[in-house]
Amino acid sequence: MESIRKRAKELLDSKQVQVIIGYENGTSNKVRASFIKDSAQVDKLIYDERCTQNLALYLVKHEVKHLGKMGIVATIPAMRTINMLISEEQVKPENIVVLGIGEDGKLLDFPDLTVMESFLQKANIELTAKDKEAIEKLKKMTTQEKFDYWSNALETCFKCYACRSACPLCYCTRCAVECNQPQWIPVQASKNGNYEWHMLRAMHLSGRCVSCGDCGRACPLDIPVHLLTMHMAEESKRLFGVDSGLSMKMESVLSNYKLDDKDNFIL
Amino acid sequence: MARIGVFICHCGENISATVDVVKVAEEIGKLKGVAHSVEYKYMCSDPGQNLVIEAIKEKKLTGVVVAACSPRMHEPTFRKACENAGLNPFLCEMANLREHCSWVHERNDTTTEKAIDIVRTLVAKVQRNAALQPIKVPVTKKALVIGGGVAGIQAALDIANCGHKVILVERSPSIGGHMAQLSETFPTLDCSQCILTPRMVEVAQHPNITLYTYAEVEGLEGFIGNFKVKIRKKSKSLDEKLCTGCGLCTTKCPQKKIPSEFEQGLGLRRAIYVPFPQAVPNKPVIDKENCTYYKTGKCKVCEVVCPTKAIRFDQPDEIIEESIGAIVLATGFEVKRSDFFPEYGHGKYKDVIDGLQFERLASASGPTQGVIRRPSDNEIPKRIAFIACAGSRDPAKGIEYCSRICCMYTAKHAMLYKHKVHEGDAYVYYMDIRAAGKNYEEFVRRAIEEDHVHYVRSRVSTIIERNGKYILKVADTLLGAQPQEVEFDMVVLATAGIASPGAENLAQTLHVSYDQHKFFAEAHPKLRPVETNTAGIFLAGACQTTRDIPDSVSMASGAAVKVAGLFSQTELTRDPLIAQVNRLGPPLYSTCVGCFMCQPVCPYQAIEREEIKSRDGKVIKVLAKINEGLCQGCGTCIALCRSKSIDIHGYTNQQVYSEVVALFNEF
Amino acid sequence: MSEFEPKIVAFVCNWCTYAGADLTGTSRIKYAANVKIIRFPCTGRIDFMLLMKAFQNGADGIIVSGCHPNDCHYSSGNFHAKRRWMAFRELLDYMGVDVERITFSWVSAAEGARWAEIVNTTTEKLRKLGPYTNYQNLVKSGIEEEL
Amino acid sequence: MELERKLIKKASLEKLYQKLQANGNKIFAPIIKDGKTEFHYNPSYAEVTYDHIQTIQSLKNTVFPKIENLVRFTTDRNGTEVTEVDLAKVPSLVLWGAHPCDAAGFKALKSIFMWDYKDEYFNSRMNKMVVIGLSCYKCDDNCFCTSVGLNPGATNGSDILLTKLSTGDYLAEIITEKGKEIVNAAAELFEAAPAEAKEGNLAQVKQQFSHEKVTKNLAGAFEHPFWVENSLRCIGCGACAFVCPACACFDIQDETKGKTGKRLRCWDSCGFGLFTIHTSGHNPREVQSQRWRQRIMHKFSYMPERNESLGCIGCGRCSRACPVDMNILEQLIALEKIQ
Repeated sequence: MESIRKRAKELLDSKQVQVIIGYENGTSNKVRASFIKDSAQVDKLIYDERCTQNLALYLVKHEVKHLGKMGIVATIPAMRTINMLISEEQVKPENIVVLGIGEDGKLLDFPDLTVMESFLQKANIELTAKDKEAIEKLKKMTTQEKFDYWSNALETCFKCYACRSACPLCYCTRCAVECNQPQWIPVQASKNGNYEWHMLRAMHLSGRCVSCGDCGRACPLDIPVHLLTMHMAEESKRLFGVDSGLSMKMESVLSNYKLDDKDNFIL
Repeated sequence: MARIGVFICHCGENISATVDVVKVAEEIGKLKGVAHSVEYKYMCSDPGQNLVIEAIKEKKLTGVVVAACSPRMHEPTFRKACENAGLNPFLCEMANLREHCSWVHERNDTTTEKAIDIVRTLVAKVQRNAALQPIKVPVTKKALVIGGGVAGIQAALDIANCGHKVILVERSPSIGGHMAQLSETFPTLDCSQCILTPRMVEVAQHPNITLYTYAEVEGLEGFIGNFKVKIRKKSKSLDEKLCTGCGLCTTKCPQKKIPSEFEQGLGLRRAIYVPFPQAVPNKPVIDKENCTYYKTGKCKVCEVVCPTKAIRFDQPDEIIEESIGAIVLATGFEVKRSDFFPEYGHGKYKDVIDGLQFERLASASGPTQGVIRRPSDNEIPKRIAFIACAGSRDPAKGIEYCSRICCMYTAKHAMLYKHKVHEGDAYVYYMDIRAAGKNYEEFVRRAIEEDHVHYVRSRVSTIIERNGKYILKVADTLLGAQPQEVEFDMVVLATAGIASPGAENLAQTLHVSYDQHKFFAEAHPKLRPVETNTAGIFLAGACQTTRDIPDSVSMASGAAVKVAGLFSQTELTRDPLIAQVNRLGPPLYSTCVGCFMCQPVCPYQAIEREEIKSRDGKVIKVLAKINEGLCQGCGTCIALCRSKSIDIHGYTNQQVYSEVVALFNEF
Repeated sequence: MSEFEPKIVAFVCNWCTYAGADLTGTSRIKYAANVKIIRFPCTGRIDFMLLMKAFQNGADGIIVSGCHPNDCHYSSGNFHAKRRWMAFRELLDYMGVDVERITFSWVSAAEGARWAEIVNTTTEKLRKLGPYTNYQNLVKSGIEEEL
Repeated sequence: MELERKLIKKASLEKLYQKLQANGNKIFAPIIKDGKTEFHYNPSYAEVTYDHIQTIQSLKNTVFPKIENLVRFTTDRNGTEVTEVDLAKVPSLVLWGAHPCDAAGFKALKSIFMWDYKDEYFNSRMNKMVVIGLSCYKCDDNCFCTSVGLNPGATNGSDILLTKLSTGDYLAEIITEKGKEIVNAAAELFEAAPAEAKEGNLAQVKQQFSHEKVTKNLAGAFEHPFWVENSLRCIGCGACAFVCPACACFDIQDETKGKTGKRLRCWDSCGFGLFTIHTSGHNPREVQSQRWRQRIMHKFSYMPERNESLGCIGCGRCSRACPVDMNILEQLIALEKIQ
């Protein structure tokens, strides 16, 4: 915690960055994103096990971006997100400084982003046991059980799009779900409309999702939507051998191909 | 509201025998937006087309659906008719009632219902069609000819003589190709090199032709009229400007025992060599794999003896980039070697050779100065057998096709043998004799009747070597005779012609399609034999399938005319069925977020970056932009774009979506 | 009761499968009338959501077909499509969509007979699977209270 | 109507529930499912719970459903034919166990839907609904009803308000004619009012700011840096609006299939980036701070001014639902103090 504050102060005082995106104490024992622009305020910054939000989300937010160069407190999923955002040209590497947090919660020293890349190559990017188990359980179901599970789980969704808003890789100005010429996804937050919306979201994140789990955490109705995107992340590893966000030059899974991609269903 | 005209064709009875066309017209007439729905015997006939034209004018139609045959057949016809009536041709669609319905189903209600569904789908689509204007692109009037055999030479000369610049790329150190290896040519028996070498020299001296030998095409970008080609000019280890072609180096090189490719392995060459005396250009190259200096770092004899100090051991490969407008592919063919035939000794019998090797033996400039000698002991063979269809027309060998040239060159070989070895016996074992060409049949008859070549209709099942003789197991099938063993001194296999090695790779580099045997595929087997499916790339000679010299030359001239025709225009008109990234007013400018994940998807590098700048020149946003000259309209980027910011004319999201809905719902 | 006749839509590319289906016609090979073709320039153009739109609108089955690998008219559209289907099919399966109802195939312009065979086997399979009531029920259940 | 007080025994409460159900009413009551307390339609009485502080979702979908079919239409070459929906078919609904804040939420909605234009869809549903409220005996630090003029035992908005007494029985306050009808129809279940005052059985919610002061401050705060400063972490989702009992934004879209179609009214949120976008591409609320400002302004400045009602009932749902801790109470306390 102290090391984060110290590093933040250095960066702000030396004007290497104009804002530090970190965590602070929020209400009701919650933590939340903090935007420190003045080094006198660095003592607001905290880090503990409650700090799970993927702060890389704010790197593409208009008001934050316009504050200037950004220092960001980044957990492993956030670091992977940063690589994805650089690969997808949403963030310029020269505009950010990463205050990486290792698995042990300690500040990592990244003199530049290539060091972060090499750290990620070796970092533990496995899903949590809980998420893994949930996905395995779903995969074991019959088609009918899976269909019932998802259509029922998604029925309550009222399309507040918290999952989309919380996702740092859902940065489109106009999401496909808002496209009404043609109306790809039914407008209504009905079983069908919700089912197709979440299918669309999972597909658009396949090969891109960094499995931070923020979409699921953001859902006010506790729908486990993160199990969709996380499954697609696992599949892109299995099918195409790609873990997203490990370098600043990720080749997007769905816009590249290999001649020897192996399918077992095309006649 | 839309005013769509629907025209349902009986196609004589091709459609109406199975589909109740009257009912289709009636049901489609009930749809929203349909102003006119009729059926007619032959829509593609003049009166049929006039029906369309009249209706467009009278009923002020805003779109047309012609329900007839496949759009691949008559879409251009009806779009033209619409244009003649003053309707934008892209407001016309075709519903495929013949190939996809009447010809594949029985006459019943289901078939008629399917026909109605098909037409309804297209009616829904055409309501969302947009009037489009053709795209004009400039033409670079410079051609690339790949392959310097007789076809490539002919194509290059013809194009150059039309006044256009030509780049001729040849993989080996000299142009000439297989024809330069031949002794005499059928059916006239004139000397191959005598007729070819003047053409080779003409190429070298032609002011419009740039010749790159020892070079290969490595990459191709762009599209018809506007290609960019990358050529690798392999290092010859020689300063060609200084070299006078004196040939001293090629006589002093200590590496003497390298089998000569030109002599088909029957002769030897040095590590620094000119493939053959009449080579163009007549300057040596160093074969790095066999050169002592390149292998051990010591030698440099050639450098020492060179009077003009032209040797350059450290010369790198050169990459040349050229802008061109059209390409002629003339990469030729190869023949199967005798090692392909286990039954004929697997290439181990020295005196069982292939036809090209025989050409070298018969050639006055060949390793034996034109005397037919056995490679094993240099003896003149007294009895020689020629086996036709060695590999060809043999599904078991994976070569189902006829190689086309073997019957004729086998007759020629037998004749040449008889002319050179008067007392010798020549036997030809054949399946059929295919001598379909001007003076070809007469040529074969001459071999049989005047030169007394023995033609035996038989498949040779095996060849066994015994005491320096070769025993062929044969059976005269015309006489119905029992298999017998016949003894020969030498055997010549008319091995199958196959695609040039590397043809597949080149096809993939150039985005040209090819057939199962790796021969390049023509755009249409009858009507577009010298074109490929890739606009601006043409075919000449044996790269499309094996063919003889007159056919190769005619095809080359044909391809040259295609190129010259293309170059006769200053601008090309292209179909505007291409992709587009949307543009909006500020502050959004586009729904495109500039993730550029579409860029690697595009096979044509058509997706570019556009910087949106504020008045003071600051970049506000970077957006994807489609280069309309490069885009070929595959639409892969559209399906990939997450924010639905790209769309493609002719197959817009609105169009395909409405088709899916209309297929299941009446409107 | 008459046999169930599935409604099938085929999304095919213009250069190979559409032309292949044309050849089925010119060869007068008969096949089931259940399949209706929608033409695309390339399999690369086929949006994955279109498959869902087909189910939403009442399709019982879908055929997606294009050029064989290496034969794409645009050289790589089918490879991109293949990856897309590989990922999408996993997602569909994970969400409980009956992937058996979607036939993916490569049919060249020369494979007229093969097209007929693919249509017939797909139709036969879907006759056995029956109508896709699961998805239709999903589509129907919308507004809580219909007035 | 004069407020009437009665007693209903714990056991009678169940009978009342069953009676209402037997009379053909749809009942919307809180139950615990998958560890979460939410209102569901027609649960069995055994499932009904009274122990929750607050449900995640508000109860507004009873009168303002997340999807409302406004009209049906068919359109073909002969023109378009519109079929109105039959509002007479709206079923009678008993909202069972709504907290006083939720009950008050309907007043806020009414001030919008029945303001300059009388929305018949809303009105029909409102008229067919009886609210049987339940005072709060528990609260958490997100609750702030007392700061917006309500309290854990407020009767405003309920037809009958129940308060659990120390005996385990319930005080029933009959507030409206609708409430009285129910009591009259089940008179045998109600007894004379108890002596015990309800105040001792209510949760203690401390008043944390003066909403009048906030409203006053907001009038001059449109350009205040507060908005940008305090909304940097807002991610622009619609969670707050969709769980809010008083948020009434909607979007009307047509969904068609072939010849038939429906005109649908679906929930929308001013927090969404595209909420105010014009066809031209111009967006009057271009950035999130402007949208956050709109949310607060609408509830605490525009509504009091135009609709004579606050747009907030202090239930704290938005604060609980927000994925990034945009706590409305914290911000309102700060807004009371800004210059």
